Amino acid sequence: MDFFANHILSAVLFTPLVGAILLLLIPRQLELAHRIGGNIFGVLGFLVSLPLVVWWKPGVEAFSFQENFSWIPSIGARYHLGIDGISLLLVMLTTFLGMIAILSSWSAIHQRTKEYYILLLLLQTGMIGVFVSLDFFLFYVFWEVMLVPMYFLIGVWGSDRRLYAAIKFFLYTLAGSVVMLLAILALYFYAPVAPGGTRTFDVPTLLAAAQHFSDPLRAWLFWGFFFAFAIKVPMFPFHTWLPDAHTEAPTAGSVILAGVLLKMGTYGFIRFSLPLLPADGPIRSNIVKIVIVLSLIAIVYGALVCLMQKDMKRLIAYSSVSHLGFCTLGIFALTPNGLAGSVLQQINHGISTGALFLIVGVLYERRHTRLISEFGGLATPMPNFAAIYLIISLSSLGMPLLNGFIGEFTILQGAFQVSKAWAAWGTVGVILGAAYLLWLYQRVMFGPVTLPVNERLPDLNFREMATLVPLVFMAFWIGIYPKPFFSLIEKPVQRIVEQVNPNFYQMERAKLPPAGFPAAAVEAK
Amino acid sequence: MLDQAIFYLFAGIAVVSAILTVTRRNAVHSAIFLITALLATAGIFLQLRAEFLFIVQIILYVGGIMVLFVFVIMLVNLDVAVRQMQFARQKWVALLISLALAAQVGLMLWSSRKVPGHGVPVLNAVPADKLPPNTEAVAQSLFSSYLLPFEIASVLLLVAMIGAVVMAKKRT
Amino acid sequence: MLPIGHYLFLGLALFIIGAIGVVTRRNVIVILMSIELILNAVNINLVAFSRLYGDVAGQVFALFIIADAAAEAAVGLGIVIAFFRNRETVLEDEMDLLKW
Amino acid sequence: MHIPFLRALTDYLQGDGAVILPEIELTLFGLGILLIDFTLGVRERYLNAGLALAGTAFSAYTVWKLRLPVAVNGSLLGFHDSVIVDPFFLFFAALFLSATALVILLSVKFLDIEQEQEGEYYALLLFACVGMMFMASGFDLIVIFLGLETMALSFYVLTGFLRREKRSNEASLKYVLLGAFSSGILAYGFSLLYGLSGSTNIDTIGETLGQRNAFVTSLLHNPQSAPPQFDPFLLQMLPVLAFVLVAVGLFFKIAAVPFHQWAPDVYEGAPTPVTIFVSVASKTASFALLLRLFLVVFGATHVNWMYLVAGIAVASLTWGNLAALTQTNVKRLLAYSSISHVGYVLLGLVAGNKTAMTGIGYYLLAYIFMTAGAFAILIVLRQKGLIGEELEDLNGLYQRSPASALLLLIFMLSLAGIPPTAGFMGKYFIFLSLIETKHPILALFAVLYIVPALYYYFRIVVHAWLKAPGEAPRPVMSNAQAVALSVAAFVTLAAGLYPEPFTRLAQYALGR
Amino acid sequence: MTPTGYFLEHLWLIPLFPLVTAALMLLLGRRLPNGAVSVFCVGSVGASFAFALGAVMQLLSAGPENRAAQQILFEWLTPGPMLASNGHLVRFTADWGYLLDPLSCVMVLVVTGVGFLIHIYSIGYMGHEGGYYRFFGYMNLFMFSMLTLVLANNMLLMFVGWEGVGLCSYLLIGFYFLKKSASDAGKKAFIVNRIGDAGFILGILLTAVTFGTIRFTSAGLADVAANSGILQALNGALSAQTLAAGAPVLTTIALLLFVGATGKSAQIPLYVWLPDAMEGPTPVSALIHAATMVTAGVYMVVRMNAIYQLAPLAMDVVAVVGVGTAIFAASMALVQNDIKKVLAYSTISQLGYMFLALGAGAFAAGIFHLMTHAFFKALLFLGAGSVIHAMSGEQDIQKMGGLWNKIPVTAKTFFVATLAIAGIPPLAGFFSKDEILGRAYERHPALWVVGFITAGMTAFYMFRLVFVTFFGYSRADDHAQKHIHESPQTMTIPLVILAVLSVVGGWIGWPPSLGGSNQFEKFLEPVIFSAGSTEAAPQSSPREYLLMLASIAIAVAGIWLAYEFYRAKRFAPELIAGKMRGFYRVLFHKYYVDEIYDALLVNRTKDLGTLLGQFDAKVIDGIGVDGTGWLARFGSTLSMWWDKWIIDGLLNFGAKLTQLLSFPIRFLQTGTFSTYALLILIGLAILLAYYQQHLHVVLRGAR
Repeated sequence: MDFFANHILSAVLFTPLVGAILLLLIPRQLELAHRIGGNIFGVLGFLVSLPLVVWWKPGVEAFSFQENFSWIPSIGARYHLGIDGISLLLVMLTTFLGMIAILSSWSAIHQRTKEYYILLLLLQTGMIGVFVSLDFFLFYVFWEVMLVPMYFLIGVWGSDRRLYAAIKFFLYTLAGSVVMLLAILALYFYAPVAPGGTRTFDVPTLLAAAQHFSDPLRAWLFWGFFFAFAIKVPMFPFHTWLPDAHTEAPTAGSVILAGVLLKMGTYGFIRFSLPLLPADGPIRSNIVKIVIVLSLIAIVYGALVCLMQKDMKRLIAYSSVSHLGFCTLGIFALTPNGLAGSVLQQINHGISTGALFLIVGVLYERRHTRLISEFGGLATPMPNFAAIYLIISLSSLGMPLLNGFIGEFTILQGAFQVSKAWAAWGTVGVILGAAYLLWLYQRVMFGPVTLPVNERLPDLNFREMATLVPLVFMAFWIGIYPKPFFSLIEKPVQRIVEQVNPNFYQMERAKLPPAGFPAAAVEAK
Repeated sequence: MLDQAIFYLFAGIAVVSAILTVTRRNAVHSAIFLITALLATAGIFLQLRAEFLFIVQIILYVGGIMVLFVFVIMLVNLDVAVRQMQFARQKWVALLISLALAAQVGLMLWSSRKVPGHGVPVLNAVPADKLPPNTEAVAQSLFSSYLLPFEIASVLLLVAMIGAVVMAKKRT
Repeated sequence: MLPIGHYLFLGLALFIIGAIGVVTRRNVIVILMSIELILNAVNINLVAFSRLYGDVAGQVFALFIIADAAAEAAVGLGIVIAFFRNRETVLEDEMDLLKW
Repeated sequence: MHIPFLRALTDYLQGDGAVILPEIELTLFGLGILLIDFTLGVRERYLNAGLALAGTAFSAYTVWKLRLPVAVNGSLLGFHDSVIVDPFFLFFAALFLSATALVILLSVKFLDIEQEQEGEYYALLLFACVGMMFMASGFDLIVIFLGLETMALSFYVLTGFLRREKRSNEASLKYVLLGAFSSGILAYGFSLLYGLSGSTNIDTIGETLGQRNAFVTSLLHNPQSAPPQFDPFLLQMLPVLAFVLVAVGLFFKIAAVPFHQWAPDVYEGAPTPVTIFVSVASKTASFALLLRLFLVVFGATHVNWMYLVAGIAVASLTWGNLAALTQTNVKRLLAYSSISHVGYVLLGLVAGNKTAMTGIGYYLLAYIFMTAGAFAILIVLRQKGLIGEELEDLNGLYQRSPASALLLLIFMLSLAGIPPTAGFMGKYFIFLSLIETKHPILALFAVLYIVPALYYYFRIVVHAWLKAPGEAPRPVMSNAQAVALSVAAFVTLAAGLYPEPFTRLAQYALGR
Repeated sequence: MTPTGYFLEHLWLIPLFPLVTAALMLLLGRRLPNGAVSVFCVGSVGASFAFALGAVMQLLSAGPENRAAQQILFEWLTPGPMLASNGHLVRFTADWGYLLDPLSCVMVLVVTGVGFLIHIYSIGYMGHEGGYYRFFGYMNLFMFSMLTLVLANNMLLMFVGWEGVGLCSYLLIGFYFLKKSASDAGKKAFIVNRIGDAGFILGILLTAVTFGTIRFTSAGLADVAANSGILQALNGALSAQTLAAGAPVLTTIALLLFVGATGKSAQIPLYVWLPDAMEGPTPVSALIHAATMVTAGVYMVVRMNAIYQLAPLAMDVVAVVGVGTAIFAASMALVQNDIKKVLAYSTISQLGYMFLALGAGAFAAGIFHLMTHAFFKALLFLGAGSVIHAMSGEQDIQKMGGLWNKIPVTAKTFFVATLAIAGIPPLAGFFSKDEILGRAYERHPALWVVGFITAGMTAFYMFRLVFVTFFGYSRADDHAQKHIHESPQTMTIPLVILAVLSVVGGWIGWPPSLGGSNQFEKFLEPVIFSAGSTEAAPQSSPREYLLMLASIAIAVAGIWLAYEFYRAKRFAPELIAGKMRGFYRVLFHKYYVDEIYDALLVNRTKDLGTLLGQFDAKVIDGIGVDGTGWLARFGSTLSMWWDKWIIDGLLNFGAKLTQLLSFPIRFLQTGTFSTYALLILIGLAILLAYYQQHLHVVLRGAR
């Protein structure tokens, strides 16, 4: 038990891997065994990650549950794990969505079941690894490893243009990450070495060292990392792999893709890119301007493109572009609210969009098409489905008391403190979000049943409920009582802002008036 | 003086017959001219006081290799080959490029003649009478400092032998 | 001996002629002969230098190069024969099975 | 013992013989194979393979023992300094031996299928290995040249070993003609080197060239120090000529653009085990030689020829990667990919610092095993009546034989340089060295070429994993093949997951 | 001392009741019998009405100066420190708390009271509809949101209610979701509102950074200093001279919030959704689109009146927009034939009145009119519903007529409501409208003129409605004729109660000039910010009487005109319509505003979407991705056919050259081997040349 407590992160990281290896040993004929085994390990992965929350204490040091073992001493790469509030949330999201994704594919997958579950579990390990590793080398390894199972998930179990989509996804991401590799190496090389000491890939050390780099160098490093993350997020000009990948991927694949993979980009921005920003000055302000403008374009652009989509999955994919635009906007506002909102919005997006993909998956399993025109009036045959779908749409379009609103509002607040115009553009996205999501909902659910095929569609069965209801629950929780989440990420966010944007805290460092000011105002009345 | 005469004589023969070697349509003629060129080279060796090599050149090349060539030429039916075109269709470009290369290298050698000793460390050769008796010297170094190459050469020749046998062996 | 330049030029001439043979002839046997010419050029260089330095290392090298020439010729001709058996030709541009 | 012969023998083996003992053993085993081959019936021919394996094993053991004296006194010289045994040699010898062993293991069944189960084949393998070892250990131009030729000749023959195969004949004929031509060029360069230094010992040559270079630089700084006819530029003429000739000869052997064009044809035409041997062993040996010469002989002028090599490297990367994109024959595709790998290693040579050397060592090590593995899959595919070299032949390999499909995936990932595989680590060191030596643009080139590379490697993967199987038979893996494959896969993965020992090894060999 | 008491401490129960029943309905309502559904839902609303009453009573027990009860349940949104515009760092919090002060008293009573009546009415009206449980579930959800809106103690929570009511209106408009027009209308309503909401959010954000808090006031809190409100912060800023009246930031806030108000309260330019919203069931129109939701904007502006009063410019905008909307909508109402459409436009116009009042600084009057309007407009809608019910679903008044005796209760109550809205004393409408007009005059006579004309138009179209619907001979087809019947009691009783309210409801605001003491205004006094200069100027009473008479006169005139047209038929309206056909058509097509919006905004947006989608497919993918792929493939083909194209090209060139030099050349295909060999030579040459040149540069330092 004590051992478990000391190696909790490794346990979380490798549980799915163990599962994959065990499934490897089961002969492929026993499809049911694979299904059950896969689900067991999906749930197990989540359960194992629960202690992280239970034992979590906002520690004084930046990262908790650290594990640090020697791996490749000759180049200074170590097996160094650790999480702060942000990564904790993302890890939980990963295990949670992973469990749901695995459950969701019970009846969707009929061929190569064995490999399917193995790959899902491998993917799980890869993604968790990205979020927990505190060693650049380890991080990069996980970052790349995770591509392969995703490639196969799309390529084997995807729909018609899967090969194109899969390789597009792979090449796009790879192109970004190899540049990141260079940036990592440069960081590794330019970081000063203690006399007699060896070079290291340790993330905190290197990022601390980066603070003393010259501005141009930091700018170069920033751009080096930027492409990898921007492609992953994806930001505006690099987003075109996303619709294809989403559209072709199997449901679970899309859920993971939208729910977790995209977050790697934003996570990378928060964890690595921000500390590399040059010190306050023209270079930095230019960089921030560029990124922000890209985010705003993404917000409006993605929303607008959604309006013309004929394919549900494609529409949702583009909506992800818009939502992730919010996340990046919040990140590069460099204010506590923006960052906190962005982190929360990542979780929200994982929940809402994941659920949306599940919903499309439900329809796809019944009709084997994703064309909006193929549906219509489904509210009559499938009332429960209609209800859940409505709630999810609302959460995605930022209805108060649902998760989306909290994130968007906080982000807008964070951006507003820097520039009113940014927030104003953001609200355009909010408006359009309502437009395309409700329009989609209306076209799919409302009106008379247009096609005879749709008249007899069965409503959600128990398993599908089991996949969707937890997400709905989470949506309401975050929407109504987000305080625990905020308190979780407050410390790390503050740490980051203090590091990146120190003069934010310059003003009134000493006292934080509770709310409203000046305190004198009260007796002035 | 005599040296020069000998050198230019043999050099001229060598070059001319080399040219003829690569230009004759008939492979047999090429072989003949190759032999001539090799013999001329042997003459150059002699002029360079390398008697042993002179002998080896004549015996091994002229006696051995060329016989092999002629033998093979006879083996592959010749008359067909002669009637076919003898030069690749790119010959002019090839010629152009080769000559360009020749000019390039030649220029390098020519320009480096300004440097004392033509760019080679020693300025002028050891006088001929100071030279050790050639064959002994060769034997000396061959079996002392170049013993290992000698051993490797045996392996090399063995490989060549096996190879020739494997390749030329009638198919089983 | 004459200034080393003479020998260098002679070697160069033979080398280039051999090269020309290699790149212009179609008959692989003649191509092999041209290669012999190239090796011969090398020998001239070596012997000239060895004369210049007054040590026999160059001559020994030349000796081994002759041996190598012999070996190459043997193997090469053997391969030519094998090729000829299969293809009834000795023209290099009829080696056209393997191409882009 | 009082038998003088034995006394002599033991003396010899304590003295000079010690440094060439591995080669001696291999040669003896080769001769042994040739001897017993006649006595063996057609059914027992596989014993040759056993014998050859034993030979490599003995030789490997000797190499392993040799590390002790090397550890004691840096390096061992023998035969009047014409051969050296140092970590460099030990490392490469180990590589050659393991490559040879892999090839032997993979050859047995293949030759049975081809009905060419001959003793000479294995003998030639061993002799080729001997040649390579002399290339790595030779410290004298003559030794090096002879070693090179021994290897080359064996390869010419091995390439044409399937005498009934038209493509095999053709490949070997092209190979022998071009090879002879290139070694002619190399020999010409060697002759100039000899002329420049009056010695065939590469150490001496290196010193002389170094002095000349120093003299030239001193001339540059104070031109008055020497009579005017000592023009620094003209002084470098012959060295330049020598360098370029030698370089071209070696670039040809490692198949760097634009001297690469024999490689695809030979790879495609040669029997697949020999393809492995050519692409893996001969390339590594040529690299060993290239490193030795460039660092020892031309080390002084590194700054001068650095960019020349860089140009060759970028050309190889570009051409290799682009040409591979549209190949349909797997062997040919891998040939072009191997050309691009040459580009990466040469980039390491451009950087030329400690990291780069480690990287080159690591890269070659990884390259041997992953390439061997990739080709080995094709050998496994080779069945009676199925060549199995086209991409279509791989279709549905996953359904036909999941294990080999998985291995194929691993090798492809490693070749493309995706962690955690050996290929990535090799690239890692190269990139790092480029950054350390301030060549960011080159580094960017090198890194971005991973993307097209992944594309064509995954064309293979797509055929093996995502395409429906035709009526092709299920490939059956012989034990020897299984052993070879698992060794290759193990190294590929181990060197990616736990690179520490391999890194140390590479550093031990080159990183100094 | 702050008022206390059970009800005040359990304010949160008021919205909770409907929420619980709503959840119940939506989760397992399908399994419940209609009876149970109605008991639960109507009961819950009744309960919250009762609690609201109790709470108000306990509040009234306190003295006027500290009539405010506020309780914070928990901190809802705490995103951490926020950088306020004055350079302070504040720990921004939006708490989940309820505030009951005179203003919210009025609202909560109106909402729960009218809502309760409408719920009762719905039992009868929706009795035969499918999805009964769904309807009541949505209605209760709406009640919850509306109560959250009016009881919220901070802007963000108010926004929650704000969005909630929007959502419910979306669901309820689209209640007959099988009708495309219905779901379209719902969508339209939601999205148009969303545009307003964008402004609202920005307003909230600006308020937050300006004042560091979004709590309305700290009044009624235990620890006032700890968590102050906008009011306190504003005062502090004023006293600290960091803010002055008319400061641009205040104007911006006011205008942004007003954008939100125009959306929710259907003012120009965002009113277009309301007429379409009539697709919903009539009780919905009564509750949401007449009595409660659409007045949210008014309520919000009054809530923030402190800021508005310090932003005169914004006040002007509000007034102008209000009065403009009033007359605009009224003019459209003149010619409508759909009974509910007429009421819808009249609603818009009345809302315009309210905003006119607010703009004129008469916040109390605005709220007063809001309340009375809630009474009679709800009554009108319910009456209309009853008519439609009687006419078995017919909504076109041209197909009605002569209903006066057939459905007496409906007709009479409807008539009362009509009188009230027309502003005939002493009915409720008179007092509120008259006060508004009076204050408008003080603000600017022009405002008064427009409002005055609008009053006349109102009287006209309302009576037109009455006459055409209830009098004359019936124009309905006989199938409908047979079914005409008075509605059940569940529907008529609310009508009667509302009728009574429409009569007496206005008396609490009996103006001093008529011997009354405007209790209502006094009651609202505490919540109206008094720092501003807008002191109610002592008005010379003769002018007040004049204005009063004038408004009565115009109302009567309107009624008379309507009588002449539609009852006595002395002139045929067709003639008028014929005389100014163009104008008539414009009116009839509601000024083509919808069409214009579609043409200018909606379709263009969709086109943009299509365009950008194309951009993705063609440009980014086309050039960016596939382009590079193509390049790579091209490059590979290039190098693949290097032999053929480059070498051979070279050869051919050489051949041509030599041909020109008249050398006979025979064309044969290239020899691969010699090509390779030649390439080696070329490479050799190139390397030599390069290296030589390089050294030349290095050693001769030249070129």
